[in-house]
Amino acid sequence: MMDFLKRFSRNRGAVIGAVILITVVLLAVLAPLLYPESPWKMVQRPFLPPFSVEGFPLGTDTLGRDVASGLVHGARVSLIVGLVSTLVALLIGVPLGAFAGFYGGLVDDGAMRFTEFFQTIPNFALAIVLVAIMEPTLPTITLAIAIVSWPPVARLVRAEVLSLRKREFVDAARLAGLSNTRILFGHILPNAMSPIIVMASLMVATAILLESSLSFLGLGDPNIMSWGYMIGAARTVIRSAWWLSFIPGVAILLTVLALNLIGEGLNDALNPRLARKGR
Amino acid sequence: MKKIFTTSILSMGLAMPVAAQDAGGRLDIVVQPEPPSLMLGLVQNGPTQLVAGDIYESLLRYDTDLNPQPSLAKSWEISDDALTYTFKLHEGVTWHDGEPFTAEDVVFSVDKFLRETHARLRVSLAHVESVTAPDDHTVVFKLKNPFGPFIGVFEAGTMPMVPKHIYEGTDYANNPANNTPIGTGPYKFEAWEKGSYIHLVKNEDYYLEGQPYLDEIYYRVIPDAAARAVAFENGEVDVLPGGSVENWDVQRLTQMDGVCSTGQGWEYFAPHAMAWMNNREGPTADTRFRKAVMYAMDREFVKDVIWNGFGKVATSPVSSKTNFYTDDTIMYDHNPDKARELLADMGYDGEAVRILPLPYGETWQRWAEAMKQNLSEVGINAEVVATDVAGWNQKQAEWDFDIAFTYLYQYGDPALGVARSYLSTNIAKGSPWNNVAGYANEEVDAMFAEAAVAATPEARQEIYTEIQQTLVDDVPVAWLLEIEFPTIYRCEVKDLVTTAIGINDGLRDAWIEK
Amino acid sequence: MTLLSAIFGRAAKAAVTLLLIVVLNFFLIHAAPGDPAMVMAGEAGAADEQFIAQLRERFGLDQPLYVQFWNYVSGVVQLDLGYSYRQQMPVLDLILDRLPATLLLTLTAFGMSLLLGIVFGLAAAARQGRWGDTAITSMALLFYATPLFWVALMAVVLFSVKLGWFPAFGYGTVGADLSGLDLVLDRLRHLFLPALTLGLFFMAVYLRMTRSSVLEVSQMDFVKTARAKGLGEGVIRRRHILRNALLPVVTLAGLQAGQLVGGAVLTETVFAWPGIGRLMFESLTARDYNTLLGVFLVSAAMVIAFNIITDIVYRLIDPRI
Amino acid sequence: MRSIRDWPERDAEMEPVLKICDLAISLPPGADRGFAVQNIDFDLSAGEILCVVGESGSGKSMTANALMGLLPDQVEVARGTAHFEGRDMLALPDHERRKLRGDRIGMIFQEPMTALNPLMRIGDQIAEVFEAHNRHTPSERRDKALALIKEVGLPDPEKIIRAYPFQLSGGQRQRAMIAMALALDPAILIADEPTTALDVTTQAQILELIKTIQHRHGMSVMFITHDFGVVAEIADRVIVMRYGEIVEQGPVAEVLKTPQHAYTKALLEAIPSDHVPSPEPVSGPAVLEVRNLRKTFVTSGGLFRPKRSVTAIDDVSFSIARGEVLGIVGESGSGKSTVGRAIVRLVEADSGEILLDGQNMTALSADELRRARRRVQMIFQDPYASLNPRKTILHALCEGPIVQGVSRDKAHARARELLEIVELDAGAADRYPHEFSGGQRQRIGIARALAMDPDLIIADEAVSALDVSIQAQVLNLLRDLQKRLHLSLMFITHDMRVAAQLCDRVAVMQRGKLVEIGPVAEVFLNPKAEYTRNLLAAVPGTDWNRGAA
Repeated sequence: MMDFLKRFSRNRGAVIGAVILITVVLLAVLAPLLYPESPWKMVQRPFLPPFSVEGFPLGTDTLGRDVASGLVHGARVSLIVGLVSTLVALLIGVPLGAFAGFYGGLVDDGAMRFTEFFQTIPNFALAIVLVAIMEPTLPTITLAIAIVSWPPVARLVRAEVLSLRKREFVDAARLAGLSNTRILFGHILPNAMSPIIVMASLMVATAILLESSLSFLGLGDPNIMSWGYMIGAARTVIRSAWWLSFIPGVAILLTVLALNLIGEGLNDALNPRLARKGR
Repeated sequence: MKKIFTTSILSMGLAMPVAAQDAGGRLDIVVQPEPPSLMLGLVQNGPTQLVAGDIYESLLRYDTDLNPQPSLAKSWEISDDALTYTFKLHEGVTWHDGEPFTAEDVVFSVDKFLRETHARLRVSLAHVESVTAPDDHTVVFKLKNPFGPFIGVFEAGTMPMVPKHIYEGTDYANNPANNTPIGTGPYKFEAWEKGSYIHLVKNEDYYLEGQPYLDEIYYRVIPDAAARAVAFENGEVDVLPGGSVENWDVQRLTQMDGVCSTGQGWEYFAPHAMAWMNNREGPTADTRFRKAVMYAMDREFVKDVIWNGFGKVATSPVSSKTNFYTDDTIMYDHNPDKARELLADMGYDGEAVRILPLPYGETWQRWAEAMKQNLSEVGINAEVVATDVAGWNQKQAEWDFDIAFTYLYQYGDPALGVARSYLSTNIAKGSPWNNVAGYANEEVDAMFAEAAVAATPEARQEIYTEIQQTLVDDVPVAWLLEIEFPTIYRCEVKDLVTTAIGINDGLRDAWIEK
Repeated sequence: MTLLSAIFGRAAKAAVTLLLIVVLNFFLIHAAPGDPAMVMAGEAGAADEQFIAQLRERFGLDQPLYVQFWNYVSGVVQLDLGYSYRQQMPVLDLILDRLPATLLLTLTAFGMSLLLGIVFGLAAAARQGRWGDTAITSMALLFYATPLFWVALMAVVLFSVKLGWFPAFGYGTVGADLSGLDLVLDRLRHLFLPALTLGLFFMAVYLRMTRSSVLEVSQMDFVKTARAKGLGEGVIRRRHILRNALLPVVTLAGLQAGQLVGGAVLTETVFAWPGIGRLMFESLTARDYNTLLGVFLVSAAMVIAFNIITDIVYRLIDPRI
Repeated sequence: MRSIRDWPERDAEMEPVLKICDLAISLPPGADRGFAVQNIDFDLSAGEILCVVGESGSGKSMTANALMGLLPDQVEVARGTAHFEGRDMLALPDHERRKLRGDRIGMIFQEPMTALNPLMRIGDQIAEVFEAHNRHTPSERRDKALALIKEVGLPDPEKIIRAYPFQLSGGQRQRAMIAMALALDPAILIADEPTTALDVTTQAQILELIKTIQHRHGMSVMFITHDFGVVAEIADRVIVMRYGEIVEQGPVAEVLKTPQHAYTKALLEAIPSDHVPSPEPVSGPAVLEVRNLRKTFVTSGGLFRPKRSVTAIDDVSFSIARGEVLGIVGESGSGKSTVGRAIVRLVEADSGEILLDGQNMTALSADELRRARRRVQMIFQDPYASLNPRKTILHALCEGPIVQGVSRDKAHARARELLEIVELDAGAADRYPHEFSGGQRQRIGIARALAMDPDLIIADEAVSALDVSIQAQVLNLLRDLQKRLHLSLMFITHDMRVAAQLCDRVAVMQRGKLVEIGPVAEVFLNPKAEYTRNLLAAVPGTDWNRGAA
């Protein structure tokens, strides 16, 4: 573990990413303390630019709501959507990829056809349709994002399992009389964890982007303040109040950037052999 | 009483600045969203009428005070018993394909075509006993009973004239000619680049000498509101019809040099924003709750911030622009304390209330958010339901809402545009345009029936005043705002809006100053 | 296993996939609340039950779902994608109308992102660890992390409104009646911002992939062999490293095709680009079932075509397959 | 094959082609030592073959790469000179060195599979050498390439020139590499373990080719290898390296016969000698009996790829007595490993019977098989892949027994005991595989097999991946254990000498068939099958070794 932290901290970008992400997480967690009032509350004149009025460092939006409050509360939504949808995508993709890679043959064929099928439908289009059908609420958006994000996981896990199952320690486990499930979950998957973790960190980032894109198209949960919503709502006033789309845009950018940097850091730290090549 | 109007008087009146209009030029107008079809006889939504209003015409137009004006009919007469309407048609009018336009076309359009396809007109046609064409240029409508609003239905969107020689005996909806609409209007259909623009060109054979003035019109499809604003700024488009940019941009754009705007051209429709409140079940079934909602809402804030000061807070089911409006009703001001009192009185238990916003852009979305915030500030547990156009219609038609935003046109007369929302006979699942709230009051039913057929305007006014007083006290729906959709255009465009229907009535009179 | 038979095989598989997509989407879409009659009634501003019933009958929505399904599928098998009652024309015509715009946009974005991604990726790899590398990879990361629509908005404000270099939207200057070179230039000017917006993200993806792939290939034995032959670094990079490094990039590009086509929905909406992405979103809101299904079918076919193209490219580069 | 003694004497006073003085190569900070090599002084004379021998990590390849200017990033020449044709190569600017590479000095590498660009035709890769040095016109280049392909003995040159590397066998690729290195008739050829990855018969051919070419062109060859057999076969002079330094150098006969340095002696002793013992035949009941085993691999390449089938096991029958060690030898692709894996049912045989103490293993259901698996265990080839990197050694040793129903405490106790048996510290139990060296891991692998208390152990190339000195230790351990615990062992190897050391009987396999089986002395000294004879003849350094024994 110490070793891992040391390798991780050797990557300057990863440390920056971690600092940003921790800040975002802190803001999200502390949102109710920092801004106990609802972010929807209309508190001041609309369209206040940042730093123009004491107490509203980021100004107010089209209805006079505090942008800073929205940003902080929005962080919670973005992070929750990112994390939960990634988790769900992993829950679909990992077992599917694992079984496909491990059992091969018809199982593999079936699973991969299924995966390809989902990869053939343009993912954003599918997400839009799913959200429209289920009606946009936080759970449905999260689910829709998960449904369009799992295929790469399945592919990755399958490839990892395919290469791992030929390793001799798997043969050894088999000779020890272990059952297939025990070999798969006890020996193979733990060894596939590091690429999965790296991919997951990137998927969280992608999910945040997807959520914001959906919100932008008006397919967000209207009861929940999210960054994508803030941009979408400010899009029509971009000419007169550019900062209203700029600020949440930067928030998304920084968070996604942080997750990517962390992903790279994890990659370096978890796969030291590749790291030497990559850096 | 006999009313006779002649072309000569009226065209003189209209062409007041006798200064010669400059002919020629091209106008680019935003149309949003892209119309599904240009066949006005089949589809009557806003975008369709915006474009097709140049192609199709009806017998009359209406000035901004809702007085009838000649269009295809050069004069008309209403018998003293108010049962016979006789129209004299212009002579020498031809369809865009060169066929002559005659009274037979009018009879076909009204009695055959529109009776089958036009839901809104069908309501008025129920009062019509017969439509006949004694000669090629005379049409006679005979009514079963006096029907005050009838003179108001001869507008292109309500009663468009369609060519008999093309549609008679065909399956109207699937007639291939629907893709190349043929009317009698000042502009002819030229091309439709789906997703991009609709191109109309001047009708050289138009029956009014020298008109129209413009050479061509491009209706531009630009799906994103911000992009539409940019397009106007860049000079790509010359006219932004009402509602085509978000309100926040309206102010900015109208402040630009050489940009003019007008709020006129909506008098006929008089869009009346309101929120259905489900009278059948949930907290909204309680009048006290509905009143609390009225007091909780800060409608002035909405007008000032969300609508940028455009419009007027609605005080009654009838728009102040429509005939028979009265301000002698209870006034609901923004009074959260009163709202809380009412809620306490009814013993509101915090049951969640679902607000269904109107899925027509950011303005409406913000409005729903503001309402939710207003309601929650007086202790109402409200949440906004996310939905799109289809879902919104479906939920209204299925009564699956507590509060639902909408806006309705008044069509110049309470009998056409108001009564439909409150008549208990008009409660039926399956349509978003009837008495969706489910308000049922026999007295009101009776009064509306009486008012529609009352002989004189004075008599009608009396009944309508009483209706308004009753309704405002019962608050079956929350009236929100008399919407004003300013039309924004470059100042060199003249006579863009000359009627109560605005640019939806066609650009017959518009010209560009050189 | 000639190229031709491989393509044929892919096409056969693709047909099955497409049929499945039709089936899935058919039921998905019909599960959405509301139907086209409802939407049109809503838009009409007035409608009684008779009107809505008429519409439903006209659209064939009064029939049981399985009948509708059967009608649709048997049509699709004969390449008849049905009729769009909303747009009043056959879906196939409607889509063919819009398809060129989408193809132009996605292919340009794809080509541009691939080209720039590879060029910058190579440049970064060549400067590995130095500031040039850091600058390029940071830029890539930035593009990678920025929401597409936000880039679009900012690009419009900057390039179109402030600088006035490029039109903010549209497919061409309307009514300008251009021809020849002028038409091409006009189209290109309109194409620039949307293609840039759509392409930036993918450029970042390909850049990162190219860079790491080049670095990996550079460690391979045959590169050492090439050096041992006395070849110059330029030749080694061009002839030995690049081609081998491109293989994973091509694979990735194929896998990303779905995302590219999906991204077109956003781009086309913001830039008023009259393609099928926008058509999809509009038909979804209008519940224009046939059109929506048609768009899904065609865009899935596009993804498959992209995959086949990348496959062919892969085969052209790699003799082993 | 000729013995070293027949090799013509050379003029020792000959002017060196290459003179290396005080070479030192520094490693990046954080490496396990500061210098890859240091204090390197040696000459390469004209027309001689100089072998540089050492185990992995001795710095022998690093030296060659430094000469070529092909050191990896961050690894640099710290000091020293290398005089070649009047100039110090190490001091030359990059572009001058580039001119030397491929022109005056050619080089070939160990892995023929990866040393050629997979996307380029062989002919182009050869012609590229001319292009790199601006020689000849394109059509001449092609002709020259053809001639070179002929010279290195590749069949059907017209076809080869258009072929891609994947269409060639390992030996053919190595020939193509040699053709490239020869293209401009260099003064020096550096060969970095060029035969290590090849089968023994192919190795013999390539060695022969290098000798012939060296003779014909009068080049100097610097030949890097870890195999003293190869040294004996090819070298004029030898340099022995350890830990980055030269420990001994001299004419081959001297070094092999009378090694001076202790390390050289140890290395030479560690080589399994060709002295074939004649162990007592082991009699008794058969623990394993294999009857008419067959296995054909069919690659279903998908819809449009033609099916290809490879017969891996072709009607193989044999038996192993309790307490006996049966060697299975053969080249790669002979099916020897498949036989091993088929017995433990990691591969399902198509037909035939595998009787373990009379019980037919092939007839077991999945469940029965899981329980029966205990009875046959394997020791694997790759010490780095055979242990799960995420599990402790204790876990590796106990998981099997626990699954088979042994109590946790008992299993743990037994594990510690076994670690002692394989001569590892008992504290090793709680550590992870990456903390151990290759040899130690192989011991753990043995302990793991023993933990299951099996009736038969199959060792599949169990020592092939190890350096020669480690190999000797592990082999000794295996032999000890076998004797002590009276183990039945099936020992699969490609290395005839290793087989000779350990086995009671030997079976020789070729292309899936068992060509010969018998007591070890009989098979090695009196081979009946022609294939066995070829195989034995191809073992490098046979003559020297036999002489030494």
